[in-house]
Amino acid sequence: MGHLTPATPVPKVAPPPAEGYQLMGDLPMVDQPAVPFIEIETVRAKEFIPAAKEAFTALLAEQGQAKVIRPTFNWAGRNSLFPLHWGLACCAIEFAAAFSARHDAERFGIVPRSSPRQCDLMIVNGTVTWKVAHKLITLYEQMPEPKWVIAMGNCATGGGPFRTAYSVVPGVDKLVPVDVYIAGCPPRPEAMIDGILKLETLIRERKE
Amino acid sequence: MGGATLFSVSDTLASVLLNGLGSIFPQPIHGWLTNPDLILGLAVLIFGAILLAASMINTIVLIWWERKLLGRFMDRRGAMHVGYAGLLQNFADGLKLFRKNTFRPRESDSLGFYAGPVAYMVTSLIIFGILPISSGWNSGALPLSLLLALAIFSFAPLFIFVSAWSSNNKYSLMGGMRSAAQMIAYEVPLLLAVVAVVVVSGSFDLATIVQEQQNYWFWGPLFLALVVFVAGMLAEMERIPFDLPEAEAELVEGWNTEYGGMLFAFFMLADYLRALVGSILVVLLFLGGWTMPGWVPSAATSFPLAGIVWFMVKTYAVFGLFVWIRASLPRVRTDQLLRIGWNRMIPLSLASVFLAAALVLVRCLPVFGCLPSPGV
Amino acid sequence: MTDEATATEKPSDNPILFVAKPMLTAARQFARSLVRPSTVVYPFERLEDPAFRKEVAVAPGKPIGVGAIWDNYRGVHALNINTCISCNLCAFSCPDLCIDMVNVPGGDPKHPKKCPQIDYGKCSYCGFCSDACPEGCLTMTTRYELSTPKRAEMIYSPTRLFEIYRTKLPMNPIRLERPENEDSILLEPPLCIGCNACSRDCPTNCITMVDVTKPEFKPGEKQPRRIWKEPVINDSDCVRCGTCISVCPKECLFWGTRK
Amino acid sequence: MSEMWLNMGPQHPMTHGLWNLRVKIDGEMILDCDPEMGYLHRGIEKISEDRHYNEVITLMDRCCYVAGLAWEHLYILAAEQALHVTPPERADYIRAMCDEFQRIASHLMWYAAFVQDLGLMSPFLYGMRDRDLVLDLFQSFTGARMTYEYQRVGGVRSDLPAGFTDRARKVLDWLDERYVEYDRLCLGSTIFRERCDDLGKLTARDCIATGVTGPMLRSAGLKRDLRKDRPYSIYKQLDFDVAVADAADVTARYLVRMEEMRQSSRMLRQILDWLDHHPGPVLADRLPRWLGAPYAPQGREGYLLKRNYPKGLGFSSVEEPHGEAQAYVVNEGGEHPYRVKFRSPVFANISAARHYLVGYHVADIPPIMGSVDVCVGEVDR
Amino acid sequence: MQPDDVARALSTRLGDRLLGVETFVGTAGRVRFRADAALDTFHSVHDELGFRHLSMVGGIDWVDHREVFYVVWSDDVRQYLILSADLPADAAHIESATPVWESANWHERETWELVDITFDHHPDLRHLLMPDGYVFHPLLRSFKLHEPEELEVKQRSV
Repeated sequence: MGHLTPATPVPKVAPPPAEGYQLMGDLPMVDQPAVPFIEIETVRAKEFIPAAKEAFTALLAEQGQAKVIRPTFNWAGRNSLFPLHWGLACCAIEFAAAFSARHDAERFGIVPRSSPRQCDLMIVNGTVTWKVAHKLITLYEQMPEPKWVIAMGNCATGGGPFRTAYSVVPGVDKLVPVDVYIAGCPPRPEAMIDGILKLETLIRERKE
Repeated sequence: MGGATLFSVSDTLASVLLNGLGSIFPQPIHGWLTNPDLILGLAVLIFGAILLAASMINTIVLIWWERKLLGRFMDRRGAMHVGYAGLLQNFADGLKLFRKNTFRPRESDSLGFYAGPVAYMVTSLIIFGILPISSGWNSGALPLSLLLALAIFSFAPLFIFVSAWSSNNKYSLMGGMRSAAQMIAYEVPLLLAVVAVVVVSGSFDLATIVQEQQNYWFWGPLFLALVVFVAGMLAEMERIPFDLPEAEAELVEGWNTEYGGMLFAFFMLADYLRALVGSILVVLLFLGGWTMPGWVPSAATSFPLAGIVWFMVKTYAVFGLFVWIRASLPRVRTDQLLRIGWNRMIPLSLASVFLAAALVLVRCLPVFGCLPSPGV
Repeated sequence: MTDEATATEKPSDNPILFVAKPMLTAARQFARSLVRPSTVVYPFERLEDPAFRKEVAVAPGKPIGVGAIWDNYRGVHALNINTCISCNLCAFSCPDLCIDMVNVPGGDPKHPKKCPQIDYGKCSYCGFCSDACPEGCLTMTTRYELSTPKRAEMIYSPTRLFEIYRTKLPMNPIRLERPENEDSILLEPPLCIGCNACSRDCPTNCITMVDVTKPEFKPGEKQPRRIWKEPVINDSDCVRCGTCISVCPKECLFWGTRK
Repeated sequence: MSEMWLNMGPQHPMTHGLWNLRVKIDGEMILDCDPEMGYLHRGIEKISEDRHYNEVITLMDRCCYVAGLAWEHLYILAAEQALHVTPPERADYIRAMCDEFQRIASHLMWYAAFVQDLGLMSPFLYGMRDRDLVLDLFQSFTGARMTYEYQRVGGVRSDLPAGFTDRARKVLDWLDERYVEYDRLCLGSTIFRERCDDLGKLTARDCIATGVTGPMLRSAGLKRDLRKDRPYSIYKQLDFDVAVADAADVTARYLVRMEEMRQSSRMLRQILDWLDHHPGPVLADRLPRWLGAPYAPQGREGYLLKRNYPKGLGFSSVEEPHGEAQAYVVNEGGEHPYRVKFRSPVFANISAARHYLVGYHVADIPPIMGSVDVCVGEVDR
Repeated sequence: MQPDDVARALSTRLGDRLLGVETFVGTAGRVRFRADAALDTFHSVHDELGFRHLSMVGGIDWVDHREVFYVVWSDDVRQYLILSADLPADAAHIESATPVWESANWHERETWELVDITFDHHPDLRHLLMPDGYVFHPLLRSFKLHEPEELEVKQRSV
């Protein structure tokens, strides 16, 4: 096991003297209550746990993670992207067409799930209005980490032909961080698959 | 039961290991290590590990099999880019879900939320310790193994309901309620259909039932019971057309709406474990288990691997039937499901019991035997 | 009311068939797709590949490529910088305002050439720009893969569009004919000051400045300050872009029908 | 279980779009419902006022994204009336052909979505697969799969490519076989009949009171089809029957839509024959400059006003795949329409949700709403 | 049915509150009526003329006044009829058509929301397309569209 890094001591900041405070020498000294031994040991044990955890993580980070663990999980993550099954506008039809017999996105392990809890990819397929914006953010927050967002089509990218309208969010990247933009109005199913493949190359180089 | 069983293999393995280890040490420790109880315990552990690995791998391959089959039914290819023909796809899915963030909705009940999936998974796994896969699979001389298997099998909806209730979601709750209703409706005909098998074979022991089918498989004479059993099994496995608890169209994902990450993987895996158990039960009860027409029984016993392979081929074929049904039928509604269960399935299963009794009485079983037996 | 109903008769319930009919149909499909499913294995097989289309079109019972003609697919644009005349028509016909005319590097630094730069985050691929292009230098190709991790990369400069032009992708062959009774640009002579702006900025050089005779002025009469030249527009060369109208300082050019 | 309100949407597999169905349930029974729309309101009517007449077409494709060409036709008819333009006959035929192919494509999309709601998995794939063939046809003459931008005021953008009609006939032959297969998968299955019969009943009287049109109205036994009753374009010349059923339930709607696809095939064969034998121009030749050609040169502001272009009102109504769509275009002499107003059939069909949902089970919501064929784009506009 | 027939049938009940029936190509005519005669017009069009199907309600903002129009359809004559009334811009309100045609409900909600025409005695006049609390009426001519302002782009935190 590597060296144990001590837990960072919490610096004790003396309270700033209040306005008009005067030191008075004749105040009686108050005895500090003695801390029981067991309590001290408990504190030490409590400190040990995060320290050990950190050391263990550091060990993994130094040796195993870079070569084995991270590539493995990246491989798994990029080969089974579950997009959220929801349709916003026109692109949703092409999104559905990508799972049809001809294009068959399931070849790459892409299976749409209806519940955001089970998804790791949100494909924003259509125009996002201000009315639906907070629901989109909720859905995004309900997805567990690690998660990705694809802005599919021009409406999600920047509002598209409707960006001047009073009710449209000019691009979903104003609401959630976007990883890949797919241009097209709407993009062909092949273009959508191509976007997901591009996201997979991003995940392959992921360093986290 | 002669020949080498899997349990005897692991027993031998354990004794060799412990004897070898014990020979290093001086007497008192040597005595402790070569204690027969310890050997037996280790043997059980090894046996369990083998079972666990076998069932897990089989389940994952089963998912692959379903995806590929469904793909062809739907005029597409299914998973094909991860590994050879997509064989590694499900391993990637599992690893990814393992890596995902684990979380719990704030308003949910902590104990039920975590314990539900685990218990669901465990009860599905336990059944594998009972099922004889081949004549040489385990010693499994439990006289009531069939009843035990079915009893454990019917635990699951309870845990589904617990996890559905504790995840504090309206959709989950409705899924859980449906699941409970479905369990009650389909447990009875399922058991009655099994009674027909028991009447004919005269035993509750799965291994004995299979050996009874050495000459003729039961699906010919007990066709009615087979139909009832398959329908009930579909309902128990919660697959289309009886997949109401997770009906995707109206209840978002049913009772696992709020589950993600590893807990969701538990659910997924346990679902397919149950599908595997269901297929295995169909094979055991109606399709002759590991017996093969034209095979001398002693040959199968002495070479269990061939029996296992033959058994798995049958199991996967039965599962293919389930996939076929899934590909071509819509799902039924709750009240229709219950009506089918109470009004049609139970009379049918009762009829099958009477039929089986009549068959036994008139001793005309070999007439209906679908496969001629060389032995008799 | 429903005497001649065409769809009223429901197929009779056949309890014997029960669930067999749909299952048999699915099984037939299963057998058919065992030979070759309809799937186009996308990154490896592409529908825009004519050879592949021919292959799948003849596959039994799979008319995948029958309807598809890809020549006039509206994908990403290709721009031939050399023939572009900077007439601005594409930018003005764009309903989404995604085309900017930007300077192209090279050429005369004082009068840089302007060519369209397209923002594919806004473009709706309607093809109005390529329809409007009088020289046929802005066309649409069959390329549709435009995904990128950065929003800024979706803006295609003229040079980048020219690179697409040089890859020789199949391009949209549709050329719209101009309407016969097109309006011409007319001149209101008294307003003209002969400033040469229209002639200088005309992308097709179809405006020539000709001398007009200077009228006799009576002494004391206010003499207009102008150059004694007037534009003459060659209608057959004119692409009707309207640049002259927009640059005219005195608003003496206007649309109209030439008698 | 006591009564509770359940929010189905905006993200819900049943909705097929972006809307929220609030249902009040007691156990599994529906007591009340309240659809909540507007999650996809993009202000198309407002944006249209800032665009010139041909540029509005790009919005029409996105307004109803499963029936883009039908909506283009709708808008073009109103705009042509407001602008006093007549298209050549061949363009009219091509538009009618677009309409009918679009009806097939839209109904195939409906079929796919509807059976998926019922839990049928493979027909979803079959429907989408066969829809792709129709989209291929569209792509071959418009250049896009879903957003066509094909029709123009005074005609259509370009003529059909060579060999198009043969390809179209091949696809029609293929589809005719598939309709039989679809019926086998759905009507042939007892479970389907048990689920869909007597479900989501909406009588003809209720239909008229709530403004429901299209296949839902025809499934209630009312034989109303604008193509017969108020023949626009060239529908007078075509020979076809109106698909009607009288059960007014989900099965009846299924039957009507399937029959409509067959009738569309029948019409298309007639149209394709006509197109084979009558070449000609596809864009009116005497067009005001700003309308026919897609040019929009500089200095365009106030162009038509300066020339005293006659004002006008345009009203059109077409039988869109979902029902009767209407457009109202006000031309005040500018190059932008002064006001564009659309009537979406699905808008009325959803507003009647209380009539056909209350009293059924929660599990019935997906098939009933599936049989309504929701397209949120045109509801919210 | 011709515009004259419509005018004859309506004038008995409406009198001078009927401002005229214009020819409108493709429909039976365009009835112009005074806003205070709304319910009478709806009733007579629905009951006497037999236009039982309301297709569309819409509003137009002519800057000095507003116009509300209704499109109705009759299954007997198989024709459309357009009803239209002018309302003053500062007090644009008209009687709701919901007692006559139930389908007017959502159409009137939408018209109120977008063009700011209030429908009196409407059972449920609240927002339909825009979120609750939206105070503007976007389809008024005074409401201008513009290019969206630049908002901050969200970045991934890790």
